Amino acid sequence: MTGAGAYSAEVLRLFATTPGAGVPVGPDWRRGEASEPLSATRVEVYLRAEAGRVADCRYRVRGCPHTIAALATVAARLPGSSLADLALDVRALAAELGIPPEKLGRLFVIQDAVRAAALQLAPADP
Amino acid sequence: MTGAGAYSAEVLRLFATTPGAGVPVGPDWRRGEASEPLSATRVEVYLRAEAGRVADCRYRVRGCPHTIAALATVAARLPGSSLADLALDVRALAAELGIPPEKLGRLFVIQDAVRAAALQLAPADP
Amino acid sequence: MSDPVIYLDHAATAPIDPRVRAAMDESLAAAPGNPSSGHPGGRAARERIEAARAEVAALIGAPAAAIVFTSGATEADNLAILGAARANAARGRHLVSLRTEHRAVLDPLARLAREGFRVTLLTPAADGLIDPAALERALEPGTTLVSVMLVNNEIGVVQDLAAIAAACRRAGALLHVDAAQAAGRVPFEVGALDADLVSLAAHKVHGPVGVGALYVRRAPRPALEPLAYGGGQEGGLRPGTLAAHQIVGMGRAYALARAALHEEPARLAGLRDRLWAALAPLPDVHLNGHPEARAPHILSVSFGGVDGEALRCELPQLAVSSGSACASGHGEPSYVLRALGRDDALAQATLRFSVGRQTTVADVDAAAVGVRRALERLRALAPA
Amino acid sequence: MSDPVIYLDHAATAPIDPRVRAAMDESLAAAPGNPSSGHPGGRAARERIEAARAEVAALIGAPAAAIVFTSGATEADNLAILGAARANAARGRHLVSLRTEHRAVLDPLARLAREGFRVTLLTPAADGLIDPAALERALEPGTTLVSVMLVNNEIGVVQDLAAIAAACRRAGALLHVDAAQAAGRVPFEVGALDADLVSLAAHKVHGPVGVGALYVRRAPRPALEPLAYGGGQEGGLRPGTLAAHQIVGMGRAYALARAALHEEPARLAGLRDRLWAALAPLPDVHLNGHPEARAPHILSVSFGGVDGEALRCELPQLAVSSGSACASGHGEPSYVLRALGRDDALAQATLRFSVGRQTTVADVDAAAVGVRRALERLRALAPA
Ligand SMILES: Cc1ncc(COP(=O)(O)O)c(C=O)c1O
Ligand SMILES: Cc1ncc(COP(=O)(O)O)c(C=O)c1O
Repeated sequence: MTGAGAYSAEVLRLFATTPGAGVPVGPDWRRGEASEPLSATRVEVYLRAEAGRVADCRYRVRGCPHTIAALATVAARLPGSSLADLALDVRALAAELGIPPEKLGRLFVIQDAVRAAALQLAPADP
Repeated sequence: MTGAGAYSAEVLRLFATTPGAGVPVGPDWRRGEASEPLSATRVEVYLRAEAGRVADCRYRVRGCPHTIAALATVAARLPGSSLADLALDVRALAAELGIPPEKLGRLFVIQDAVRAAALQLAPADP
Repeated sequence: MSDPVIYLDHAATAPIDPRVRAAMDESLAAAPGNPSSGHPGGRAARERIEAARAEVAALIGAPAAAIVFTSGATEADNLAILGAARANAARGRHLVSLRTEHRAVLDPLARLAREGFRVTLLTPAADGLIDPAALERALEPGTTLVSVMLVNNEIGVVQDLAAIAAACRRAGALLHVDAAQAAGRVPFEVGALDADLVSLAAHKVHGPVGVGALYVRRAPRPALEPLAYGGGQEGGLRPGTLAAHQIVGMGRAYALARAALHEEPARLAGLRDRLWAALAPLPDVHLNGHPEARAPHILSVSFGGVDGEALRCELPQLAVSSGSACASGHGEPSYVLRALGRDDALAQATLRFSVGRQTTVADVDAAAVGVRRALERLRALAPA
Repeated sequence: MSDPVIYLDHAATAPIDPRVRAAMDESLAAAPGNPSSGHPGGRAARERIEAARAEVAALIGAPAAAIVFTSGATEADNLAILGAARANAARGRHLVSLRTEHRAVLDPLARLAREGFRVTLLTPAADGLIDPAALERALEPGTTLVSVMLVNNEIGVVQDLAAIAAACRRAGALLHVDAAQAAGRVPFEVGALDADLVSLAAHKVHGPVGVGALYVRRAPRPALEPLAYGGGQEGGLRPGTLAAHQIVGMGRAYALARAALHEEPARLAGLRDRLWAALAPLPDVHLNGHPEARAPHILSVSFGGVDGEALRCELPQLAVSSGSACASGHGEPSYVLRALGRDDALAQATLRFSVGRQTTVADVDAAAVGVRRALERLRALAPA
């Protein structure tokens, strides 16, 4: 029964604007997805790489405002990261956006989707 | 905790004016009294007789407004009654003044005091 | 949130009617007096309370003496259920109710189960209605109490209480009816309902929160154990200084509801139907509960393909309830919708729209537009 | 009764303060919302409730989280006594209290006695005070709960709760304190009081009837069984939609009482003493309760040689309570006064004068004149 009031202004802004959302077109993009059935959360991540680093990120998502805001944040920050080292600091992200501990699982869904996409770009360890 | 509102207008009038109350002076008066310890009700009745009938009645009372009103009513009505037949109709009086059944005992205190005074006037059956 | 809020959450609490508010304020401003006191202020408070009792009773066709004031429907439900079960424990220890009842019914039943009672909770059909024959089959010689709500607070379905009451009579079981959502919305009389105990709330029908009542049949009078003791008010069933202004508020709210009982429910049903007519054509939209046997003020709709929380967050101008949980995260999909077989994702993406006295056609039209836009945006954002 | 009424019955209910009334009306007029709802109206109601909780807590030096809102002191007393006794029944089944407690304490204790608990009711001294050593002697290894009120509602005596609390600690018993008459009249802090459970009422200190609170110590937290179930409000201890306007009223009343806590009790004590000074010289007039250990707002006086009902009837312009019964006749002399050894006749002819915020010197002077005249007339009417 909780509405917008339980979210921070930043979460609301990201939820309302969803920067980076959408399905990219072009041959270089790779797609990863993950989901969590209980909350019916579904995350789809598209990555493009240049020189072993993330060059760009797009996404689609069905999830709660926290999940959407977290994903938008991740998408904005990923460019520049090394494909070989794509660990998200899920707890830091939760703290930053005021995401309650009960929802940490949804951030791991984001992480899984990002990893799945990254795997397509850097198929195996050298 | 009940105040004046539980009494009828007639009871309140009699309580406020207590017609006939007081201690009479004169040699012909006879006194009777009765009491009821639980409610600390005390009734003192003074009667004067002429030709075997009540000529006049006075009283003093410590009791609730219902008792006081009933006694004032009795005092006003007694004159003219035959000393030989002084039965009060306690139930009719209670109904007339709206006295609750729980208080009937107090009306019998009045009856007892009247009888005690009457006994002094007409000491024994012939 | 700078837009004016469209309040479609009357089933949670209906805004107090200004006339009720005025009556309460007048009562608060009156000469002081504890209704148990004998002086004029006390007597006046008692008179106001008795006038309100008569008004509450009138709405449901009950004698005034059958109305016991409580602090709300929750307390009325508890007094009925804990009270009747415990007082009749020597006769039997089996209780029957539905999985779709309000927590104020289910939780005291769960408590009684811990006290050694046997509780049978029946699952209604997917449309929310219990088959009276199925209920009758659940009754046993030791069944002392059956509790079935008249109007379900989440989906608005109206149970067939005449048939249920008849079954209870045949089995010798008491019948408790939670009518918190029904009073003033669905005309009913306790005589025809043939219930022994009926719970009422003031604030669901534009009265104040914090006051309700339990109707207790006079003859035969069900044995009831009070929840609390002291003071002797309300025939010993409900102690504590009576809150005259609250009771006056309930009385006024019920009087207003009664005065409007022949037009207002139809008007509310019209608003509800108009809203549904606007939503039904959208893709993947599902009405919850029986399409006809329903109270006029509640419309519960599940939306496929979107997250419920995101949907509500996308509709900040819309004050509605959801079949589900909240940003705090420990919400679970509504147990009512799950009992009716809705899957978790749909149950979680459910909105309960509930209309009331101030609701206008413009309100429901704006709500429909808002929901349509929200669905479009969120579905566009979601993976295919 | 055409004379203006002199209201000296604040211990029965204290007229609502206009500022409290305004705050309640404002809350009622606010955007609607069930405090459990997530939309802005619901959140605003929740915020108002939490602000009020902090104000109630502040008056008694408690953390806000220790306050559980109830429908009044009666419910708080029942929740404390039934709740603590039942929840701790495995540890022991012996309870201790006083014969002079309020019915909202004695009646739940009587109920527990019927459930198999052993209840020891101690008789205070004739001045109304219990000797803490006598209380300590009554405690046994199986004593789980002691209930002693801070201020007696009939005679105003203030018990030595520090010593009583110490005795409870030594015996490992929980201490419940009914502070319905104390809050806002006698400064106290729950920390110093060292009580586990404290009952509070709003309407005794110019707040609304129908709302109260139970302070529940946080650490160690006493085990409590709720009276009712469902909804989960108030930490599961007290279910039901929270009545924001009522709670706001209580919060405001407690805030006002706190703001005045350093002058108002002294002013009230001055009025009480002035009244007593006017009555004491009259013949056969008896102060009830200890002459010093007393709350500032209550003065209980027994009048010899008159009937109590007649005395009150003679004083229609005076709104007071009596230690006794009523025109309906089934009244009995106050059990409190009888426990203290007053004979029936005196107990029956007792007036409880209780002053409050609006009471003036002129009020108590007029009351004293009225009483003197009434005594004169009734005594003149009585047999010698
Ligand atoms: C069907 C039903 N029963 C009981 C209640 C409880 O009402 P309250 O919380 O006001 O006591 C409600 C409302 O929440 C309800 O809808
Ligand atoms: C000491 C005491 N306890 C409890 C109560 C009960 O308060 P309420 O009837 O408002 O619940 C009162 C007032 O009547 C009281 O004076």
